[in-house]
Amino acid sequence: MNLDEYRRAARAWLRDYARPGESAPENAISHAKDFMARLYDAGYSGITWPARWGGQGLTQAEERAFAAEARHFSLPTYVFSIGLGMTGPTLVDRGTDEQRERFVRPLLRGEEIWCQLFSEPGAGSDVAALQTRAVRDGDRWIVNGQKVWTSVAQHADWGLLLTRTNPDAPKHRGLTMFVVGMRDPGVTVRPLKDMTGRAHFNEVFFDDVAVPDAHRVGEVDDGWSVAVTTLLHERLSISAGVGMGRAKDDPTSLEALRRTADTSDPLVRDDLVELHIRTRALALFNQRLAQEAEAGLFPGARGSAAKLLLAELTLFEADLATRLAGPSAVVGTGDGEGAGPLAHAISLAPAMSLGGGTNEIMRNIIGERVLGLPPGPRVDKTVPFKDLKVGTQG
Amino acid sequence: MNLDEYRRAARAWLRDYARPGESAPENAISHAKDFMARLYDAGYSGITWPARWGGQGLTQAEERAFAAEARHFSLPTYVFSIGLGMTGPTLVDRGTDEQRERFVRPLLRGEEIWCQLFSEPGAGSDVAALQTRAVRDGDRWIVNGQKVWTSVAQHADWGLLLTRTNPDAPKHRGLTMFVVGMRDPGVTVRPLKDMTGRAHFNEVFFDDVAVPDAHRVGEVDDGWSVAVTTLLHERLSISAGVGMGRAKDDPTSLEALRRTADTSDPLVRDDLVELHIRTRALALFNQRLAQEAEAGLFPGARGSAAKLLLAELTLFEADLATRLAGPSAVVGTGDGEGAGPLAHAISLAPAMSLGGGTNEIMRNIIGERVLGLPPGPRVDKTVPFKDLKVGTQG
Amino acid sequence: MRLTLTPEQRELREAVRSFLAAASPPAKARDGYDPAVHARLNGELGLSGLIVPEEYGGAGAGMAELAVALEETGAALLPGPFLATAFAALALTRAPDKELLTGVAEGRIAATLALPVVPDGLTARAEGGGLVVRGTLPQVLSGAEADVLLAALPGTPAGDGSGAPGEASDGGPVLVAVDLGGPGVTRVPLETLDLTRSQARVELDGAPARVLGRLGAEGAAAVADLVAVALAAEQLGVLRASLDAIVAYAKIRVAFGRFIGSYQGVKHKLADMHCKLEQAESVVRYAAWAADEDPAELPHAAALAQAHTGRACFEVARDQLLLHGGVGFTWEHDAHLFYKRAKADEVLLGPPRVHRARLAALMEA
Amino acid sequence: MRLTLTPEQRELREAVRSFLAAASPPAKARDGYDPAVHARLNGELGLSGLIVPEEYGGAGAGMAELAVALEETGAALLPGPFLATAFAALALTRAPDKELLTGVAEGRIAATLALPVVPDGLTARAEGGGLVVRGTLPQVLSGAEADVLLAALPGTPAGDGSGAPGEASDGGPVLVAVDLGGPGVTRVPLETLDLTRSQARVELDGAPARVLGRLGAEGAAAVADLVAVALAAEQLGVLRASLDAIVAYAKIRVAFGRFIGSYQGVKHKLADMHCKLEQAESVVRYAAWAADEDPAELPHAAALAQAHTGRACFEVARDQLLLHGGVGFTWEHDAHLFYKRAKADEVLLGPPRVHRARLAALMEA
Repeated sequence: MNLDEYRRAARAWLRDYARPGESAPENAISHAKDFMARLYDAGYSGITWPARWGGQGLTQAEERAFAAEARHFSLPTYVFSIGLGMTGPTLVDRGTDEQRERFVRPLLRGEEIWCQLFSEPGAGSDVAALQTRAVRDGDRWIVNGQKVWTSVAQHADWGLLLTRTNPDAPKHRGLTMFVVGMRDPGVTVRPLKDMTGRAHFNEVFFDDVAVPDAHRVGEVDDGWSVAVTTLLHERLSISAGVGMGRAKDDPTSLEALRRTADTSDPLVRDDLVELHIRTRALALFNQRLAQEAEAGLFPGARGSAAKLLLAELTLFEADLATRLAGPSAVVGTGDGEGAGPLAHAISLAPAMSLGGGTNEIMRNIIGERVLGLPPGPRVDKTVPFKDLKVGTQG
Repeated sequence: MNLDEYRRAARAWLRDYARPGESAPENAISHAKDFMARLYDAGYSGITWPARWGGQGLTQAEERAFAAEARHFSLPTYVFSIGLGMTGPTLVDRGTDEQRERFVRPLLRGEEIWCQLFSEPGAGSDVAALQTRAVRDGDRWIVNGQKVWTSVAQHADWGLLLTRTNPDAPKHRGLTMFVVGMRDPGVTVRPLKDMTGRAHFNEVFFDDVAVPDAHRVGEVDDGWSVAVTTLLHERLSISAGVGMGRAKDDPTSLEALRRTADTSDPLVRDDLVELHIRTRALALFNQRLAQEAEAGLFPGARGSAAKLLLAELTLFEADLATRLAGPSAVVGTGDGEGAGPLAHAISLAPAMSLGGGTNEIMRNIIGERVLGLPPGPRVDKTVPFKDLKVGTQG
Repeated sequence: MRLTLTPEQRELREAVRSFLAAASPPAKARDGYDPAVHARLNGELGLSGLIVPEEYGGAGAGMAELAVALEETGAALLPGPFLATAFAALALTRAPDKELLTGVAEGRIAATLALPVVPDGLTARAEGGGLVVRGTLPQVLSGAEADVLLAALPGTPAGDGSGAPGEASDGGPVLVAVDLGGPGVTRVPLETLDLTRSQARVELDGAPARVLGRLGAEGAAAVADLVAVALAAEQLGVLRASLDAIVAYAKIRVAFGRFIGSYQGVKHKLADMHCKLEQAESVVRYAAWAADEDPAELPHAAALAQAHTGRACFEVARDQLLLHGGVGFTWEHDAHLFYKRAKADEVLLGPPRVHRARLAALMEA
Repeated sequence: MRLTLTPEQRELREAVRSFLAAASPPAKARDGYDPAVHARLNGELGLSGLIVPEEYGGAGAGMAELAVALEETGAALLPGPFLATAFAALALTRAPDKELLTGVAEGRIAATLALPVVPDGLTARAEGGGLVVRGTLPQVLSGAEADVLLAALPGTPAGDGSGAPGEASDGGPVLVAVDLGGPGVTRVPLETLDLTRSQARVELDGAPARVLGRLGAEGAAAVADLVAVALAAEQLGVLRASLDAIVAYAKIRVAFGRFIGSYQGVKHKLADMHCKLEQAESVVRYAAWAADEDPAELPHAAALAQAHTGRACFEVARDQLLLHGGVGFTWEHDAHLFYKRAKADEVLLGPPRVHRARLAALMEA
C-alpha cells in the first residue's frame, strides 16, 4: 500500500468511525476506551511503534498521513494523550522487555490510562530539582512526596514517576524513574483548581507508597536520562499539534472577531489585520515544519519556536478580543453560566505560556539548541542536592 | 538672595549673554571659551563646587534653578560638558590638593578642555575589562593602548585616563587612574566615523606616553573606585538632561509629524496618538524626577529608567517617522546635502541606546539597584585579569 | 504642576495602606465585599467623605487625595462599592445634593453611577407628579451592593412631550438618582471575570427618580473625565501591587540553583515593568493635578491617563502572572486576581480605543 | 502548497551563496555597484535570465526560484540593479517584449520599473509618429545604473485626444519602455540612506517611449503583487543575514568574563529574532508559491508578505545593530548596512501601512 492508498484508507475509516466536530468529554471514559480499541484493531494506534510490542512498525510518513486526515475529526483520545505521546514511547525506548510486554499493548488498545508525574511545587521549569523521595526497602521502594500539574491523573491506571533516590549526589545524578500504580494504597489524587475556576490538572500525593523494583525504568540514580527521553517526546508531541487545529467556537479567533467586532472602525480593522498576520505567519510556519517532517527533516528544538509563538499568540488574541468587546467582555449574563466565553478565554490564555515549558525556557532552548549560543553559568550541576537551594526560600 | 531672586538674576543674565536657539558649533572653540569665562565671572560655573577650588559653594537648589532657566537657551558649552559633568567632579572628590589647585579653576573658567578615556574596543559595557597598560618607570608611568568613543578629544587639553597597572590582580583591582596631557608626545587622536557618516567621537592611541606620578588620581591599583565616582557623575548628568529639551527642528518629533503626516488617515492619527502617549508619559516622568530632586530626593538609579525610556522613544519615533513618510524618508534631494533629515534621524537613533550604557546595562541597573534583585553569578571578579576572557575572542 | 505628593498626602497614603494591609489584603479580596470593612474604611478613615465638600460633612479634598486613596484600594484589590461611590461622588460635584452627599460622607449611602456617563437606553417620563425611569443598564458597577444609582439622562428640549426632565432646556444631560432598593428596580448580579468586584444588570421599569440637577454637555464630559482619572488612580495601584508581588517572589523563588530574579530573562522584564510604573505614576499625578487645578487641561489629561495607565496596568499584571510560573496559574494564588482586575478595569469605561480616539480628537483641536 | 525548497532550489541557493560570498560579501557592499560582479552574476550564474521564459533565452523559472536568488542577494546586500531588473522582468511577464527580455536574459540590459506600479505624474503623448513621455519620477530604484525604464502609464479611452497609448481602450495601464540613455532624460542621483543601492530622480521631458503592451488594471495589480513578493524575498535574506551576524558575534564577544550570548538579555532577544525568521521564511515561501501556482491567492499572499516581512526584517536588523553594542554604531562595521537596507526596503513600495490596508480590504472582500 503506498502512502496515497494509506491516506485514503485512513480517511475512509475515520469517516466511518469518527465524526467531525465530535466532542471528547473527559468523563466518557468507557466511550473513549471503546474508540481506542477500535482504532487499535484498525491498525491506527502506535503506527510507528515496534510491531513486537503491539505497534504497526510503520514510518513517520504514515503517522503524519494519518494525523493529517485525523485533523478533520475530533477523536475522543484525550485521556490517552499522555500515554501515547510521552510515557509509552519512553517505555518503548527505555523499559525492560518485561515492562514493554506488560504495559505497551494495553496502552495502545486503550485498556489502561497513563499519567506523567514529574513536576512538583518546588520544581517546575527546573524539573530536576524535585524532592519526592524513593527509599529502597529490599526489592521494593517506598515513595513519599507530592507532584503537581498532572493531567488525567484522576482517570489514570499507571503513572511514570520521577523520584529522588540519592540526595547526596548533584541534582541530576540522584534521580530514579518508576512506573507506579495510581490505584495503589497511599496514592491520593486531588483536583487542582486553576485560575479559570476549573480543574484541568491534579495534585498527586504519595504517602509511603510501595513500588516494586521491577517497575523501575532505567538504572538507579539514572532517572534523569530517562526523563530527558520523556520530555523530548513531550516537546515533539506539543510542537506537532501546535497551531494545527483550534476549537471551532473559539471566541477570540479571527473568524469570531470578524463577526463580532465593529469593522466599520478603521482601527478595529487594523487590529484584525494584525491578528491575521500573526495567525497566518504561525500557521504557515507550522505547515512548513510539517512538510519538512514529512520529508524526513524533524523540527527538534525548532518546535520550541512554534510553541513560543503560539503561547504569545494565545495571549495576544484573548487580550485583543476583550479590548475590542469592551465592558461586556468581563461579565456573564447572570444566568449562572459563568462569566462568559471571553472572560474564560482571557483566564485560560496564560496556560499556553506556562505549560510544557515557560516562554523563558523556550527562549533558552531556541537560543542554545537552535542558535548554538553558550549556556549561562550553572551553579546547580555539581553541588550535592541536599546542599542546593531549591523551590521557594524564606 | 533667596531662590526666586537667584532665578530672576540668572534669567536676566542669560537674556543678556545667551541667545535662545543659539547653536553651538563644535569648531567655534574660542567663542565657547569666551562664553565660559563670562559664565564663570558671573558666578554660574561650578555652582555647587567648593569655593576653595573656584566654585560657588551653593546648593543643588541653585544649580537646578539655573538649569531650569538655561533650558530656554542653547549655551555653547558642549566642549566643556565632560569636564563639568564628569572629570571635574571626580578631581574635586578624589584628586590631591595640588591637582585640584592646578586643574579645577581653569576647567571652570573654560581655559582648558577635558575628555574622559575609559572605553576601549574590548571594554564597552564592561569598562573594567580594559587593556591599556601603564607601567611604572621611576616617578612616571609609561602608557600604551587604545581608547574609543571619546567625545571632544580633538579639542581637549587634558584627559582622565583609566589604565591597567596590575594584570595579575582580578580585573577591578588592577586599575589606576591618571590625568594625561592630550598634547603630549605619543598621544594620537583620530576621528571615529560613525554610522551617520559623521564623526561624533574619537579614537585615542597611546604610544609610550609618559605620565608623571603626580598626575595619578587615587591610589595605585585603586582606579576602579575613582572610575565609579566618574561614572556616577556621568549617569547623574545624563539623567538630569534626559528628555528635557530637544532640537526644535527634530523631524521625528510629534510636532513635526503632525505637520507632515497625512492625518486624514485614522491609522496615522492613531500612530501619532501612540507617539504622543509615549512622549508625554516620559516627559511627565522626567518632570516628576526633577520635582523630587528639587525637594531633595535624588533619582539615583531611577534615572536609568528615564534614560532607557528615552533610548526606546528615540528609536520608536525615528522608525515611526520613516514609516509615515514612506519612500521619501530614505533619500535626499540630490543637491549634495546628504540623504535628508529623516535618513539622518534613523541613522542617529541607535546612539541613545548605546552611549552611556546600553539598554541591557540600564535594565540590570534598574533590576539590581532600584528593585533590589540579586545579581547574576560573576565569573570575572576573582580571576586574575591575565587569565580572564575579555573583548572579542576568535 | 505638582507631580509629587505633599506630606499630608503621604500621611493619607500610609493611613489607608496600613488599614488595608490589616483589614483587607489582596488574599481576602477573593471573598468579595465585606460591609464591615467598608464601614470601617468610611468611618475610621472617613474615606467616602474625602472629596465631599466640608459643608456636607466631608473632608473637602481634591482628586489628588482621592487618587492617593484609590491607588491603595486598587493595590489591595478592595472589593465592594468604594470605587462606584467615588464615581457617584464625582458626579455630585457637578450637581450637589445635600441628602446624598451627606449620606456618602457619613458612609451611610453606597452609590454608583451609570456608565458610560450618559448611558443608552434609559428614558424618563413624568408620572403621578414625579419622574419615573425605564430601561435596562446591562452592567452597573457594584450595582447589587449600592443603595442609590445616579444616571445622567440625555435631556430633551423643554415642552417636548416625551417626559424628559424639563429643566434640561439645552437638551444637555440631567443627573437623576434612583433608589436601588425601591419599586420598579430589578437587579441581576452578573458573573464577573474580576472576582473581587461585582457588577449587576439593573432593569428599571417605572422606577421613581429624583432630579439632582442639570449637568449639561460640558458637565457630563467633565464627570466622564473625573471618572477616567479616578479609575487610572486605581489602575496605578493595581500596577504597583502587581510589580511588588513579582519582585518579592523573584527574590525568594529558586530555579536551577539561583533566585529567578538573578536571571536577565526575569530581571530585564521587571525593569521594563518598573519603567511602566514610573510613567504611570507620573501620568496619574498629572491627571489628578489637572482635575483639581486646570479644567482646560483635564480632558487631555484624563484621556492620556486612561490610554496610558489602562494598558500599562494590564501588561504589568499579565507579566507578573506569567513570571510567577505555574503557581501563578493556580486558583489559590493571588496573581490571577490582579490580572483579572486589571482587565476588568481596562474595559470598564468602554473599549480602550475610545480613550485613544479621544486623544486623537483633542490633538486635532 | 509547497513551503520547502526542492533539491534544485537548494542547489541554486548554494550556487548563488558561494558566488556572492567570494565576489560580493556585505563588507564590499559599501563600495557600491560593481558592474563586473553584476556581469558575472548574470553570465556565470545566468541570474538575470532566471525568470525569463525559455523562448527568450532565459531559464523559465518561477517566483520560487527568483525568491531563492533574491534571498541570497539580499543577505549579501548586493549593490546594483539586480532587484530593479527583476522588478522589470516581472512586469515583462505581463507584457512580453522580445528585445528587452532577450537583453535581460543575456545580462546586456539592466532595467528598472517606475514605482508604485502605476506612478503619478507621467503623461504620454503622440509626437512625430512616436510616443513621448513627460513628467518626473522622484525616486527610481537603480535609476542611475539601469539602461531602460519601464513604466505603467495610466491609459485613457481610445479616441481621446490627449495622446495616451491608444491601445488602452479599457482605460487600464499600459506598459511602456524608455531608454534612460536617450534624449529627453535627465537622471539625478540621490543621496541614499542605504549606501548599498542607489536611487535617482528621473526627469522625462519628451523622452521617446515604446509601448510594450496593455497591462490593464488587473495586470498592473498582478505586477505590483509580484514586485511585493520579490522584495519580501530580499527582505528575508537581509533578516537572515542580520541574525546570522549577531549570533556569530554573540559567540565570540565577551563582557564581564562571559560570552554575551550566554546572557539571557541577549539570548532571549536572539530567540525572538529567530522566531521572526522562521515565520518570515514561511510567509515568503507561501507568497512565492502563490505567485507561481495560485493567482487567486496572490493578492493576499503578496500583501501578507510585505506586511509581515518588511516589519520583521527591520526589527531584526535594528536589534542586531543594537546588540552589537558600540562597535555596531561605527561606520567601519557592517551592522548599519543591514539596518539601512532594511529600512529602505520597508518603505520602498510606499508607507508600510499600504500593505496592511490592502490586507484589510482583502479580508473584507
